[in-house]
Amino acid sequence: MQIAARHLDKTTIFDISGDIDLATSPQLRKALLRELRELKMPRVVLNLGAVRYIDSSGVASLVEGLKASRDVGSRLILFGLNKTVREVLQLSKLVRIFEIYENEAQSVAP
Amino acid sequence: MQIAARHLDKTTIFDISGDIDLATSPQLRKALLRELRELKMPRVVLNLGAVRYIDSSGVASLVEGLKASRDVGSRLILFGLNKTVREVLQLSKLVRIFEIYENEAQSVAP
Amino acid sequence: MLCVVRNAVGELTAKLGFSEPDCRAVVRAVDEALTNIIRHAYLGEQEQPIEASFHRIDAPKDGQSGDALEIVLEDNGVTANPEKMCGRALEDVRPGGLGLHFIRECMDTVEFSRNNGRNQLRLVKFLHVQAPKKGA
Amino acid sequence: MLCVVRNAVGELTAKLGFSEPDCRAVVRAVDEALTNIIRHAYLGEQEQPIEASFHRIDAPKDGQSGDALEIVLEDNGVTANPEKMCGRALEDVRPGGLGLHFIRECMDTVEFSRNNGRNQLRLVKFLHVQAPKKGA
Ligand SMILES: Nc1ncnc2c1ncn2[C@@H]1O[C@H](COP(=O)(O)OP(=O)(O)O)[C@@H](O)[C@H]1O
Ligand SMILES: Nc1ncnc2c1ncn2[C@@H]1O[C@H](COP(=O)(O)OP(=O)(O)O)[C@@H](O)[C@H]1O
Repeated sequence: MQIAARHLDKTTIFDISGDIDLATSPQLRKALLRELRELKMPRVVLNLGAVRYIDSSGVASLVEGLKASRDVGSRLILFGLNKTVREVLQLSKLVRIFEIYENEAQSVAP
Repeated sequence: MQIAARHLDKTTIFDISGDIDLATSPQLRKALLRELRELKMPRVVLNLGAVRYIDSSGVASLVEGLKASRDVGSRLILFGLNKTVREVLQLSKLVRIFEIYENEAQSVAP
Repeated sequence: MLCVVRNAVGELTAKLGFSEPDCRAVVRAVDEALTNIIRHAYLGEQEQPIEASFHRIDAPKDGQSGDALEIVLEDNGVTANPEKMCGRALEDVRPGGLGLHFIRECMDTVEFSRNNGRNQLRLVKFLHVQAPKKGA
Repeated sequence: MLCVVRNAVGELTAKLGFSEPDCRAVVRAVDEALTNIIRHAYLGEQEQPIEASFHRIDAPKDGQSGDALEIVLEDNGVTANPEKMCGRALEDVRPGGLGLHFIRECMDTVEFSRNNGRNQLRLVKFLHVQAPKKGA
Protein backbone atom coordinates (compact mmCIF):
# COMPACT_ATOMS: atom_id res chain seq x y z
CA MET A 1 0.00 0.00 0.00
CA GLN A 2 1.11 3.55 -0.77
CA ILE A 3 -0.44 6.69 0.66
CA ALA A 4 0.24 10.05 -1.00
CA ALA A 5 -1.19 13.20 0.58
CA ARG A 6 -2.40 16.31 -1.23
CA HIS A 7 -3.58 19.43 0.56
CA LEU A 8 -6.33 21.80 -0.48
CA ASP A 9 -7.83 24.53 1.62
CA LYS A 10 -9.06 22.79 4.81
CA THR A 11 -9.01 19.45 3.06
CA THR A 12 -6.49 16.63 2.90
CA ILE A 13 -6.76 14.14 0.07
CA PHE A 14 -5.07 10.78 0.50
CA ASP A 15 -4.46 8.89 -2.74
CA ILE A 16 -4.22 5.29 -1.64
CA SER A 17 -3.00 2.47 -3.85
CA GLY A 18 -2.23 -1.20 -3.50
CA ASP A 19 -3.38 -3.61 -0.82
CA ILE A 20 -4.71 -2.62 2.58
CA ASP A 21 -4.21 -5.69 4.76
CA LEU A 22 -2.82 -6.95 8.05
CA ALA A 23 0.63 -5.56 7.23
CA THR A 24 -0.39 -2.16 5.89
CA SER A 25 -3.62 -1.13 7.62
CA PRO A 26 -1.78 0.22 10.71
CA GLN A 27 -0.15 2.78 8.40
CA LEU A 28 -3.55 3.88 7.07
CA ARG A 29 -4.92 4.08 10.61
CA LYS A 30 -2.02 6.23 11.73
CA ALA A 31 -2.34 8.60 8.77
CA LEU A 32 -6.07 9.04 9.37
CA LEU A 33 -5.80 9.58 13.12
CA ARG A 34 -2.96 12.07 12.72
CA GLU A 35 -4.89 14.11 10.18
CA LEU A 36 -8.11 14.07 12.18
CA ARG A 37 -7.19 13.95 15.86
CA GLU A 38 -3.88 15.79 15.85
CA LEU A 39 -4.15 18.20 12.94
CA LYS A 40 -7.93 18.56 13.24
CA MET A 41 -8.27 18.81 9.47
CA PRO A 42 -11.91 19.70 8.76
CA ARG A 43 -12.16 17.34 5.78
CA VAL A 44 -10.20 14.21 4.94
CA VAL A 45 -10.89 12.63 1.56
CA LEU A 46 -9.73 9.13 0.66
CA ASN A 47 -9.23 8.34 -3.01
CA LEU A 48 -9.59 4.55 -3.06
CA GLY A 49 -9.53 4.25 -6.86
CA ALA A 50 -6.21 2.40 -6.94
CA VAL A 51 -6.91 0.09 -3.99
CA ARG A 52 -6.67 -3.49 -5.18
CA TYR A 53 -7.63 -5.22 -1.96
CA ILE A 54 -8.88 -4.25 1.47
CA ASP A 55 -9.32 -6.69 4.33
CA SER A 56 -11.26 -6.45 7.58
CA SER A 57 -8.39 -4.73 9.35
CA GLY A 58 -8.46 -2.08 6.61
CA VAL A 59 -12.18 -1.62 7.14
CA ALA A 60 -11.52 -1.38 10.88
CA SER A 61 -9.06 1.45 10.19
CA LEU A 62 -11.67 3.28 8.14
CA VAL A 63 -14.18 2.88 10.99
CA GLU A 64 -11.64 4.26 13.44
CA GLY A 65 -11.09 7.20 11.12
CA LEU A 66 -14.84 7.74 10.93
CA LYS A 67 -15.17 7.72 14.73
CA ALA A 68 -12.29 10.17 15.04
CA SER A 69 -13.86 12.47 12.45
CA ARG A 70 -17.13 12.48 14.41
CA ASP A 71 -15.29 13.16 17.68
CA VAL A 72 -13.54 16.23 16.28
CA GLY A 73 -16.43 17.38 14.08
CA SER A 74 -14.61 16.76 10.77
CA ARG A 75 -15.76 14.92 7.67
CA LEU A 76 -14.23 11.68 6.37
CA ILE A 77 -15.13 11.14 2.71
CA LEU A 78 -14.46 8.16 0.44
CA PHE A 79 -14.46 8.14 -3.35
CA GLY A 80 -13.32 5.94 -6.22
CA LEU A 81 -14.70 2.73 -4.73
CA ASN A 82 -14.09 -0.17 -7.09
CA LYS A 83 -15.90 -3.50 -6.97
CA THR A 84 -13.65 -5.05 -4.33
CA VAL A 85 -13.86 -2.11 -1.96
CA ARG A 86 -17.62 -1.80 -2.47
CA GLU A 87 -18.13 -5.51 -1.77
CA VAL A 88 -16.22 -5.30 1.48
CA LEU A 89 -18.16 -2.29 2.73
CA GLN A 90 -21.34 -4.11 1.78
CA LEU A 91 -20.23 -7.24 3.65
CA SER A 92 -19.52 -5.03 6.66
CA LYS A 93 -22.91 -3.30 6.31
CA LEU A 94 -20.98 -0.05 6.36
CA VAL A 95 -21.88 1.42 2.98
CA ARG A 96 -24.55 3.68 4.43
CA ILE A 97 -22.46 4.86 7.35
CA PHE A 98 -19.66 6.42 5.31
CA GLU A 99 -19.95 9.57 3.23
CA ILE A 100 -19.21 8.20 -0.23
CA TYR A 101 -19.00 10.06 -3.56
CA GLU A 102 -18.45 9.07 -7.14
CA ASN A 103 -15.45 11.28 -7.84
CA GLU A 104 -13.01 13.81 -6.51
CA ALA A 105 -14.92 16.88 -7.70
CA GLN A 106 -17.94 15.89 -5.59
CA SER A 107 -15.73 14.97 -2.65
CA VAL A 108 -13.99 18.33 -2.44
CA ALA A 109 -17.01 20.47 -3.37
CA PRO A 110 -17.43 23.37 -0.94
CA MET B 1 8.32 -30.09 10.46
CA GLN B 2 8.54 -32.54 13.34
CA ILE B 3 11.65 -34.38 14.51
CA ALA B 4 11.33 -37.42 16.77
CA ALA B 5 14.48 -39.12 18.06
CA ARG B 6 15.01 -42.81 18.72
CA HIS B 7 18.17 -44.24 20.19
CA LEU B 8 19.81 -47.57 19.41
CA ASP B 9 23.23 -48.65 20.50
CA LYS B 10 25.62 -45.95 19.20
CA THR B 11 23.00 -44.77 16.73
CA THR B 12 20.42 -42.00 16.79
CA ILE B 13 17.51 -42.22 14.38
CA PHE B 14 15.62 -39.04 13.61
CA ASP B 15 12.15 -39.56 12.17
CA ILE B 16 11.45 -36.34 10.31
CA SER B 17 8.07 -35.37 8.96
CA GLY B 18 6.49 -32.36 7.29
CA ASP B 19 8.19 -29.50 5.48
CA ILE B 20 11.84 -28.56 5.88
CA ASP B 21 12.01 -24.93 4.77
CA LEU B 22 13.21 -21.46 5.71
CA ALA B 23 11.25 -21.56 8.98
CA THR B 24 12.11 -25.09 10.09
CA SER B 25 15.56 -25.95 8.71
CA PRO B 26 17.38 -24.20 11.61
CA GLN B 27 15.74 -26.75 13.92
CA LEU B 28 17.04 -29.65 11.82
CA ARG B 29 20.49 -28.08 11.68
CA LYS B 30 20.58 -27.71 15.46
CA ALA B 31 19.44 -31.28 16.08
CA LEU B 32 22.10 -32.66 13.70
CA LEU B 33 24.96 -30.54 15.07
CA ARG B 34 24.07 -31.37 18.67
CA GLU B 35 24.00 -35.10 17.98
CA LEU B 36 27.24 -35.06 15.99
CA ARG B 37 29.42 -32.28 17.39
CA GLU B 38 28.32 -32.26 21.02
CA LEU B 39 27.23 -35.82 21.71
CA LYS B 40 29.66 -37.34 19.18
CA MET B 41 27.12 -39.99 18.28
CA PRO B 42 28.93 -42.48 16.00
CA ARG B 43 25.94 -42.85 13.66
CA VAL B 44 23.05 -40.52 12.94
CA VAL B 45 20.29 -41.85 10.70
CA LEU B 46 17.65 -39.61 9.15
CA ASN B 47 14.33 -41.20 8.22
CA LEU B 48 13.03 -38.83 5.55
CA GLY B 49 10.06 -40.99 4.57
CA ALA B 50 7.48 -38.50 5.85
CA VAL B 51 9.18 -35.37 4.52
CA ARG B 52 6.78 -33.61 2.18
CA TYR B 53 9.04 -30.79 1.07
CA ILE B 54 12.65 -29.77 1.50
CA ASP B 55 14.09 -26.50 0.24
CA SER B 56 17.65 -25.36 -0.35
CA SER B 57 18.08 -24.28 3.27
CA GLY B 58 17.09 -27.82 4.29
CA VAL B 59 19.67 -29.25 1.93
CA ALA B 60 22.20 -26.79 3.40
CA SER B 61 21.43 -28.18 6.87
CA LEU B 62 22.03 -31.71 5.64
CA VAL B 63 25.35 -30.62 4.12
CA GLU B 64 26.34 -29.03 7.43
CA GLY B 65 25.45 -32.25 9.20
CA LEU B 66 27.55 -34.20 6.71
CA LYS B 67 30.55 -31.91 7.29
CA ALA B 68 30.14 -32.23 11.04
CA SER B 69 29.96 -36.03 10.76
CA ARG B 70 33.20 -36.07 8.78
CA ASP B 71 34.90 -33.77 11.28
CA VAL B 72 34.09 -36.02 14.22
CA GLY B 73 34.46 -39.30 12.32
CA SER B 74 30.77 -40.28 12.56
CA ARG B 75 28.37 -41.43 9.84
CA LEU B 76 25.34 -39.49 8.66
CA ILE B 77 22.90 -41.76 6.86
CA LEU B 78 19.69 -40.94 4.98
CA PHE B 79 16.86 -43.30 4.13
CA GLY B 80 13.26 -43.19 2.97
CA LEU B 81 13.89 -40.63 0.23
CA ASN B 82 10.69 -39.93 -1.65
CA LYS B 83 10.47 -38.31 -5.10
CA THR B 84 10.62 -34.74 -3.81
CA VAL B 85 13.64 -35.30 -1.60
CA ARG B 86 15.41 -37.28 -4.30
CA GLU B 87 14.79 -34.54 -6.88
CA VAL B 88 16.26 -31.90 -4.63
CA LEU B 89 19.39 -33.88 -3.90
CA GLN B 90 19.73 -34.50 -7.63
CA LEU B 91 19.31 -30.78 -8.36
CA SER B 92 22.03 -30.09 -5.79
CA LYS B 93 24.25 -32.80 -7.30
CA LEU B 94 24.49 -34.20 -3.79
CA VAL B 95 23.03 -37.67 -4.27
CA ARG B 96 26.42 -39.31 -4.51
CA ILE B 97 27.92 -37.47 -1.58
CA PHE B 98 25.50 -38.71 1.05
CA GLU B 99 25.30 -42.25 2.39
CA ILE B 100 21.79 -43.22 1.32
CA TYR B 101 19.91 -46.48 1.92
CA GLU B 102 16.57 -47.87 0.93
CA ASN B 103 15.26 -48.64 4.39
CA GLU B 104 15.90 -48.57 8.11
CA ALA B 105 17.24 -52.12 8.36
CA GLN B 106 20.06 -51.29 5.95
CA SER B 107 20.70 -47.96 7.66
CA VAL B 108 21.21 -49.42 11.12
CA ALA B 109 22.98 -52.62 10.03
CA PRO B 110 26.16 -53.19 12.08
CA MET C 1 3.34 -12.96 1.82
CA LEU C 2 -0.44 -12.67 2.28
CA CYS C 3 -0.42 -10.85 -1.04
CA VAL C 4 1.28 -13.79 -2.71
CA VAL C 5 -1.32 -16.16 -1.24
CA ARG C 6 -4.16 -13.91 -2.41
CA ASN C 7 -2.86 -13.81 -5.96
CA ALA C 8 -2.17 -17.53 -6.11
CA VAL C 9 -5.63 -18.36 -4.73
CA GLY C 10 -7.22 -15.82 -7.05
CA GLU C 11 -5.59 -17.44 -10.05
CA LEU C 12 -6.48 -20.93 -8.82
CA THR C 13 -10.15 -20.12 -8.29
CA ALA C 14 -10.39 -18.42 -11.69
CA LYS C 15 -8.83 -21.52 -13.23
CA LEU C 16 -11.35 -23.74 -11.43
CA GLY C 17 -14.14 -21.79 -13.10
CA PHE C 18 -15.50 -19.68 -10.23
CA SER C 19 -17.20 -16.42 -11.18
CA GLU C 20 -15.27 -13.22 -10.50
CA PRO C 21 -17.22 -12.33 -7.33
CA ASP C 22 -16.81 -15.93 -6.10
CA CYS C 23 -13.07 -15.79 -6.77
CA ARG C 24 -12.88 -12.61 -4.71
CA ALA C 25 -14.96 -14.25 -1.97
CA VAL C 26 -12.65 -17.26 -1.68
CA VAL C 27 -9.55 -15.04 -1.73
CA ARG C 28 -11.10 -12.89 0.99
CA ALA C 29 -12.01 -15.86 3.18
CA VAL C 30 -8.54 -17.39 2.93
CA ASP C 31 -6.88 -14.03 3.59
CA GLU C 32 -9.04 -13.31 6.65
CA ALA C 33 -8.56 -16.84 7.96
CA LEU C 34 -4.77 -16.57 7.66
CA THR C 35 -4.84 -13.13 9.26
CA ASN C 36 -6.81 -14.55 12.18
CA ILE C 37 -4.40 -17.45 12.59
CA ILE C 38 -1.43 -15.07 12.68
CA ARG C 39 -3.13 -12.61 15.03
CA HIS C 40 -5.05 -14.89 17.36
CA ALA C 41 -3.56 -18.38 17.20
CA TYR C 42 0.06 -17.20 16.92
CA LEU C 43 -0.41 -13.92 18.83
CA GLY C 44 1.08 -11.87 16.00
CA GLU C 45 4.06 -14.02 15.12
CA GLN C 46 4.43 -14.33 11.37
CA GLU C 47 6.97 -17.11 11.16
CA GLN C 48 4.87 -19.89 12.62
CA PRO C 49 3.84 -22.82 10.43
CA ILE C 50 0.45 -22.74 8.73
CA GLU C 51 -0.54 -25.66 6.56
CA ALA C 52 -3.01 -25.33 3.75
CA SER C 53 -4.56 -27.76 1.36
CA PHE C 54 -6.75 -27.02 -1.62
CA HIS C 55 -8.91 -29.77 -3.07
CA ARG C 56 -11.66 -30.08 -5.60
CA ILE C 57 -14.30 -32.23 -3.91
CA ASP C 58 -17.81 -33.57 -4.37
CA ALA C 59 -19.81 -32.41 -1.39
CA PRO C 60 -23.46 -32.90 -0.50
CA LYS C 61 -25.55 -29.89 -1.42
CA ASP C 62 -29.32 -29.49 -1.24
CA GLY C 63 -29.74 -33.24 -1.09
CA GLN C 64 -27.61 -33.65 -4.21
CA SER C 65 -23.88 -33.66 -4.69
CA GLY C 66 -22.08 -30.54 -5.79
CA ASP C 67 -18.68 -29.70 -7.22
CA ALA C 68 -16.76 -27.65 -4.67
CA LEU C 69 -13.39 -26.30 -3.60
CA GLU C 70 -12.33 -27.43 -0.13
CA ILE C 71 -9.64 -25.48 1.68
CA VAL C 72 -8.20 -26.72 4.97
CA LEU C 73 -5.94 -24.49 7.07
CA GLU C 74 -4.12 -25.89 10.08
CA ASP C 75 -2.00 -24.28 12.77
CA ASN C 76 -0.28 -25.29 16.01
CA GLY C 77 -1.25 -22.11 17.83
CA VAL C 78 -3.23 -21.49 20.98
CA THR C 79 -6.59 -23.19 21.24
CA ALA C 80 -9.37 -21.03 19.86
CA ASN C 81 -12.04 -20.08 22.38
CA PRO C 82 -15.31 -21.20 20.80
CA GLU C 83 -17.25 -18.48 22.61
CA LYS C 84 -15.24 -15.79 20.88
CA MET C 85 -15.40 -17.47 17.51
CA CYS C 86 -18.83 -16.18 16.74
CA GLY C 87 -18.11 -12.81 15.21
CA ARG C 88 -20.30 -9.96 16.38
CA ALA C 89 -23.46 -8.04 15.61
CA LEU C 90 -22.73 -5.65 12.77
CA GLU C 91 -25.22 -3.06 13.99
CA ASP C 92 -22.62 -2.08 16.54
CA VAL C 93 -20.36 0.15 14.42
CA ARG C 94 -16.87 -0.22 15.81
CA PRO C 95 -13.51 -1.29 14.47
CA GLY C 96 -12.61 -4.99 14.48
CA GLY C 97 -14.57 -8.17 14.75
CA LEU C 98 -15.36 -8.39 11.03
CA GLY C 99 -13.04 -11.18 9.95
CA LEU C 100 -15.13 -14.18 10.97
CA HIS C 101 -18.21 -12.50 9.58
CA PHE C 102 -16.48 -12.07 6.20
CA ILE C 103 -15.35 -15.69 6.21
CA ARG C 104 -18.88 -16.94 6.92
CA GLU C 105 -20.42 -14.69 4.26
CA CYS C 106 -17.87 -15.65 1.65
CA MET C 107 -17.91 -19.43 2.01
CA ASP C 108 -20.63 -22.08 1.97
CA THR C 109 -19.17 -24.13 4.82
CA VAL C 110 -16.97 -22.92 7.67
CA GLU C 111 -15.91 -25.47 10.31
CA PHE C 112 -13.45 -25.03 13.14
CA SER C 113 -12.07 -28.07 14.95
CA ARG C 114 -9.15 -29.03 17.11
CA ASN C 115 -7.33 -32.37 16.81
CA ASN C 116 -3.99 -33.54 18.19
CA GLY C 117 -3.06 -30.10 19.41
CA ARG C 118 -3.78 -28.45 16.07
CA ASN C 119 -6.50 -26.01 15.06
CA GLN C 120 -8.20 -26.86 11.82
CA LEU C 121 -10.37 -24.58 9.72
CA ARG C 122 -12.27 -26.18 6.87
CA LEU C 123 -13.74 -23.92 4.20
CA VAL C 124 -15.90 -25.08 1.31
CA LYS C 125 -17.16 -23.10 -1.68
CA PHE C 126 -19.48 -24.62 -4.24
CA LEU C 127 -18.82 -24.08 -7.90
CA HIS C 128 -22.03 -22.85 -9.39
CA VAL C 129 -21.85 -24.51 -12.73
CA GLN C 130 -24.52 -23.11 -15.01
CA ALA C 131 -27.14 -25.67 -15.85
CA PRO C 132 -27.12 -26.41 -19.56
CA LYS C 133 -29.94 -24.59 -21.32
CA LYS C 134 -32.62 -26.91 -22.58
CA GLY C 135 -34.14 -26.32 -25.97
CA ALA C 136 -34.00 -22.50 -25.91
CA MET D 1 2.91 -18.96 5.16
CA LEU D 2 5.43 -20.31 2.62
CA CYS D 3 3.65 -23.62 3.08
CA VAL D 4 0.34 -22.03 2.11
CA VAL D 5 1.93 -20.53 -0.99
CA ARG D 6 3.47 -23.88 -1.94
CA ASN D 7 0.17 -25.68 -1.67
CA ALA D 8 -1.76 -23.01 -3.55
CA VAL D 9 0.82 -22.91 -6.35
CA GLY D 10 0.94 -26.73 -6.42
CA GLU D 11 -2.80 -26.88 -6.88
CA LEU D 12 -2.75 -24.09 -9.48
CA THR D 13 -0.04 -25.73 -11.60
CA ALA D 14 -1.80 -29.11 -11.43
CA LYS D 15 -4.97 -27.40 -12.55
CA LEU D 16 -3.12 -25.76 -15.45
CA GLY D 17 -2.10 -29.19 -16.66
CA PHE D 18 1.58 -29.33 -15.72
CA SER D 19 3.07 -32.78 -15.14
CA GLU D 20 3.76 -33.75 -11.53
CA PRO D 21 7.53 -33.11 -11.74
CA ASP D 22 6.83 -29.76 -13.43
CA CYS D 23 4.35 -28.81 -10.70
CA ARG D 24 7.01 -29.59 -8.11
CA ALA D 25 9.54 -27.57 -10.11
CA VAL D 26 7.35 -24.46 -10.22
CA VAL D 27 6.49 -24.79 -6.52
CA ARG D 28 10.17 -25.13 -5.71
CA ALA D 29 11.16 -22.10 -7.80
CA VAL D 30 8.50 -19.88 -6.24
CA ASP D 31 9.38 -21.08 -2.74
CA GLU D 32 13.11 -20.48 -3.24
CA ALA D 33 12.47 -17.09 -4.82
CA LEU D 34 10.29 -15.99 -1.90
CA THR D 35 12.85 -17.32 0.57
CA ASN D 36 15.55 -15.28 -1.17
CA ILE D 37 13.42 -12.14 -1.11
CA ILE D 38 12.78 -12.53 2.63
CA ARG D 39 16.42 -13.37 3.42
CA HIS D 40 18.31 -11.12 1.04
CA ALA D 41 16.04 -8.28 -0.09
CA TYR D 42 14.31 -7.85 3.29
CA LEU D 43 17.25 -9.05 5.44
CA GLY D 44 15.13 -11.62 7.23
CA GLU D 45 12.03 -9.57 7.90
CA GLN D 46 8.90 -11.57 7.18
CA GLU D 47 6.31 -8.84 7.27
CA GLN D 48 7.45 -6.88 4.25
CA PRO D 49 5.26 -6.70 1.16
CA ILE D 50 5.86 -9.13 -1.67
CA GLU D 51 3.66 -8.92 -4.72
CA ALA D 52 3.04 -11.88 -6.95
CA SER D 53 1.16 -12.35 -10.16
CA PHE D 54 0.41 -15.58 -11.97
CA HIS D 55 -0.56 -15.48 -15.63
CA ARG D 56 -1.07 -17.93 -18.41
CA ILE D 57 0.80 -16.44 -21.38
CA ASP D 58 1.83 -17.19 -24.94
CA ALA D 59 5.59 -16.87 -25.05
CA PRO D 60 8.04 -17.40 -27.92
CA LYS D 61 9.65 -20.82 -27.76
CA ASP D 62 11.98 -22.47 -30.30
CA GLY D 63 10.87 -20.00 -32.94
CA GLN D 64 7.21 -20.85 -32.27
CA SER D 65 4.85 -19.69 -29.61
CA GLY D 66 4.26 -21.78 -26.51
CA ASP D 67 1.69 -21.93 -23.77
CA ALA D 68 3.32 -20.95 -20.49
CA LEU D 69 2.82 -19.87 -16.89
CA GLU D 70 4.40 -16.52 -16.07
CA ILE D 71 5.04 -15.64 -12.43
CA VAL D 72 6.22 -12.19 -11.45
CA LEU D 73 7.42 -11.48 -7.89
CA GLU D 74 8.13 -7.93 -6.78
CA ASP D 75 9.60 -6.50 -3.60
CA ASN D 76 10.69 -3.11 -2.25
CA GLY D 77 13.80 -4.50 -0.58
CA VAL D 78 17.46 -3.69 -0.98
CA THR D 79 18.84 -3.68 -4.51
CA ALA D 80 20.15 -7.06 -5.51
CA ASN D 81 23.85 -7.16 -6.33
CA PRO D 82 24.01 -8.66 -9.85
CA GLU D 83 27.45 -10.12 -9.19
CA LYS D 84 26.13 -12.22 -6.36
CA MET D 85 23.03 -13.28 -8.26
CA CYS D 86 24.82 -15.98 -10.17
CA GLY D 87 24.60 -18.92 -7.81
CA ARG D 88 27.77 -20.95 -7.39
CA ALA D 89 29.65 -23.96 -8.72
CA LEU D 90 28.06 -27.07 -7.27
CA GLU D 91 31.32 -29.01 -7.21
CA ASP D 92 32.18 -27.06 -4.12
CA VAL D 93 30.22 -29.01 -1.47
CA ARG D 94 29.22 -26.54 1.21
CA PRO D 95 25.98 -25.35 2.75
CA GLY D 96 24.11 -22.50 1.08
CA GLY D 97 24.13 -20.97 -2.36
CA LEU D 98 21.71 -23.46 -3.88
CA GLY D 99 18.56 -21.39 -4.16
CA LEU D 100 19.31 -19.53 -7.40
CA HIS D 101 20.59 -22.72 -8.94
CA PHE D 102 17.30 -24.47 -8.10
CA ILE D 103 15.29 -21.60 -9.53
CA ARG D 104 17.26 -21.67 -12.80
CA GLU D 105 16.99 -25.45 -13.11
CA CYS D 106 13.29 -25.47 -12.36
CA MET D 107 12.12 -22.70 -14.71
CA ASP D 108 12.54 -22.01 -18.42
CA THR D 109 13.08 -18.26 -18.01
CA VAL D 110 14.48 -16.42 -14.98
CA GLU D 111 14.87 -12.64 -15.23
CA PHE D 112 15.83 -10.18 -12.52
CA SER D 113 15.24 -6.48 -13.02
CA ARG D 114 14.89 -3.33 -10.98
CA ASN D 115 12.38 -0.58 -11.80
CA ASN D 116 11.16 2.37 -9.76
CA GLY D 117 12.88 1.18 -6.62
CA ARG D 118 11.43 -2.31 -6.84
CA ASN D 119 13.10 -5.63 -7.54
CA GLN D 120 11.28 -7.77 -10.05
CA LEU D 121 11.77 -11.46 -10.68
CA ARG D 122 10.07 -12.93 -13.72
CA LEU D 123 9.74 -16.70 -13.97
CA VAL D 124 8.31 -18.57 -16.94
CA LYS D 125 7.55 -22.28 -17.27
CA PHE D 126 6.29 -23.77 -20.51
CA LEU D 127 3.42 -26.20 -20.47
CA HIS D 128 4.52 -29.19 -22.45
CA VAL D 129 1.30 -30.15 -24.07
CA GLN D 130 1.57 -33.54 -25.66
CA ALA D 131 1.40 -33.38 -29.42
CA PRO D 132 -1.68 -35.18 -30.66
CA LYS D 133 -0.79 -38.62 -32.01
CA LYS D 134 -1.17 -38.87 -35.75
CA GLY D 135 -2.68 -41.97 -37.25
CA ALA D 136 -1.22 -44.51 -34.78
N1 LIG E 1 -7.81 -18.58 14.16
C1 LIG E 1 -8.23 -18.17 15.36
N2 LIG E 1 -7.70 -18.66 16.49
C2 LIG E 1 -8.11 -18.24 17.70
N3 LIG E 1 -9.08 -17.33 17.90
C3 LIG E 1 -9.66 -16.79 16.81
C4 LIG E 1 -9.28 -17.16 15.50
N4 LIG E 1 -10.04 -16.47 14.63
C5 LIG E 1 -10.85 -15.70 15.36
N5 LIG E 1 -10.64 -15.86 16.70
C6 LIG E 1 -11.37 -15.20 17.80
O1 LIG E 1 -12.58 -14.68 17.27
C7 LIG E 1 -12.66 -13.26 17.47
C8 LIG E 1 -13.37 -12.60 16.31
O2 LIG E 1 -12.54 -12.67 15.15
P1 LIG E 1 -12.76 -11.68 13.92
O3 LIG E 1 -14.21 -11.70 13.57
O4 LIG E 1 -11.83 -12.09 12.83
O5 LIG E 1 -12.44 -10.25 14.45
P2 LIG E 1 -11.07 -9.64 15.02
O6 LIG E 1 -9.98 -10.53 14.52
O7 LIG E 1 -11.03 -8.25 14.44
O8 LIG E 1 -11.22 -9.66 16.52
C9 LIG E 1 -11.24 -12.81 17.65
O9 LIG E 1 -11.12 -11.63 18.41
C10 LIG E 1 -10.61 -14.02 18.37
O10 LIG E 1 -10.85 -13.98 19.75
N1 LIG F 1 15.98 -11.70 -4.03
C1 LIG F 1 17.29 -11.40 -3.83
N2 LIG F 1 17.65 -10.12 -3.50
C2 LIG F 1 18.93 -9.81 -3.28
N3 LIG F 1 19.96 -10.69 -3.38
C3 LIG F 1 19.69 -11.96 -3.71
C4 LIG F 1 18.33 -12.39 -3.95
N4 LIG F 1 18.38 -13.70 -4.26
C5 LIG F 1 19.66 -14.07 -4.20
N5 LIG F 1 20.47 -13.03 -3.87
C6 LIG F 1 21.96 -13.07 -3.75
O1 LIG F 1 22.42 -14.21 -4.45
C7 LIG F 1 23.16 -15.07 -3.56
C8 LIG F 1 22.93 -16.53 -3.92
O2 LIG F 1 21.58 -16.87 -3.60
P1 LIG F 1 21.18 -18.40 -3.41
O3 LIG F 1 21.68 -19.17 -4.58
O4 LIG F 1 19.71 -18.46 -3.20
O5 LIG F 1 21.95 -18.92 -2.15
P2 LIG F 1 21.87 -18.44 -0.62
O6 LIG F 1 20.56 -17.73 -0.48
O7 LIG F 1 21.94 -19.70 0.16
O8 LIG F 1 23.06 -17.54 -0.42
C9 LIG F 1 22.70 -14.71 -2.16
O9 LIG F 1 23.65 -14.98 -1.17
C10 LIG F 1 22.42 -13.20 -2.32
O10 LIG F 1 23.61 -12.45 -2.17
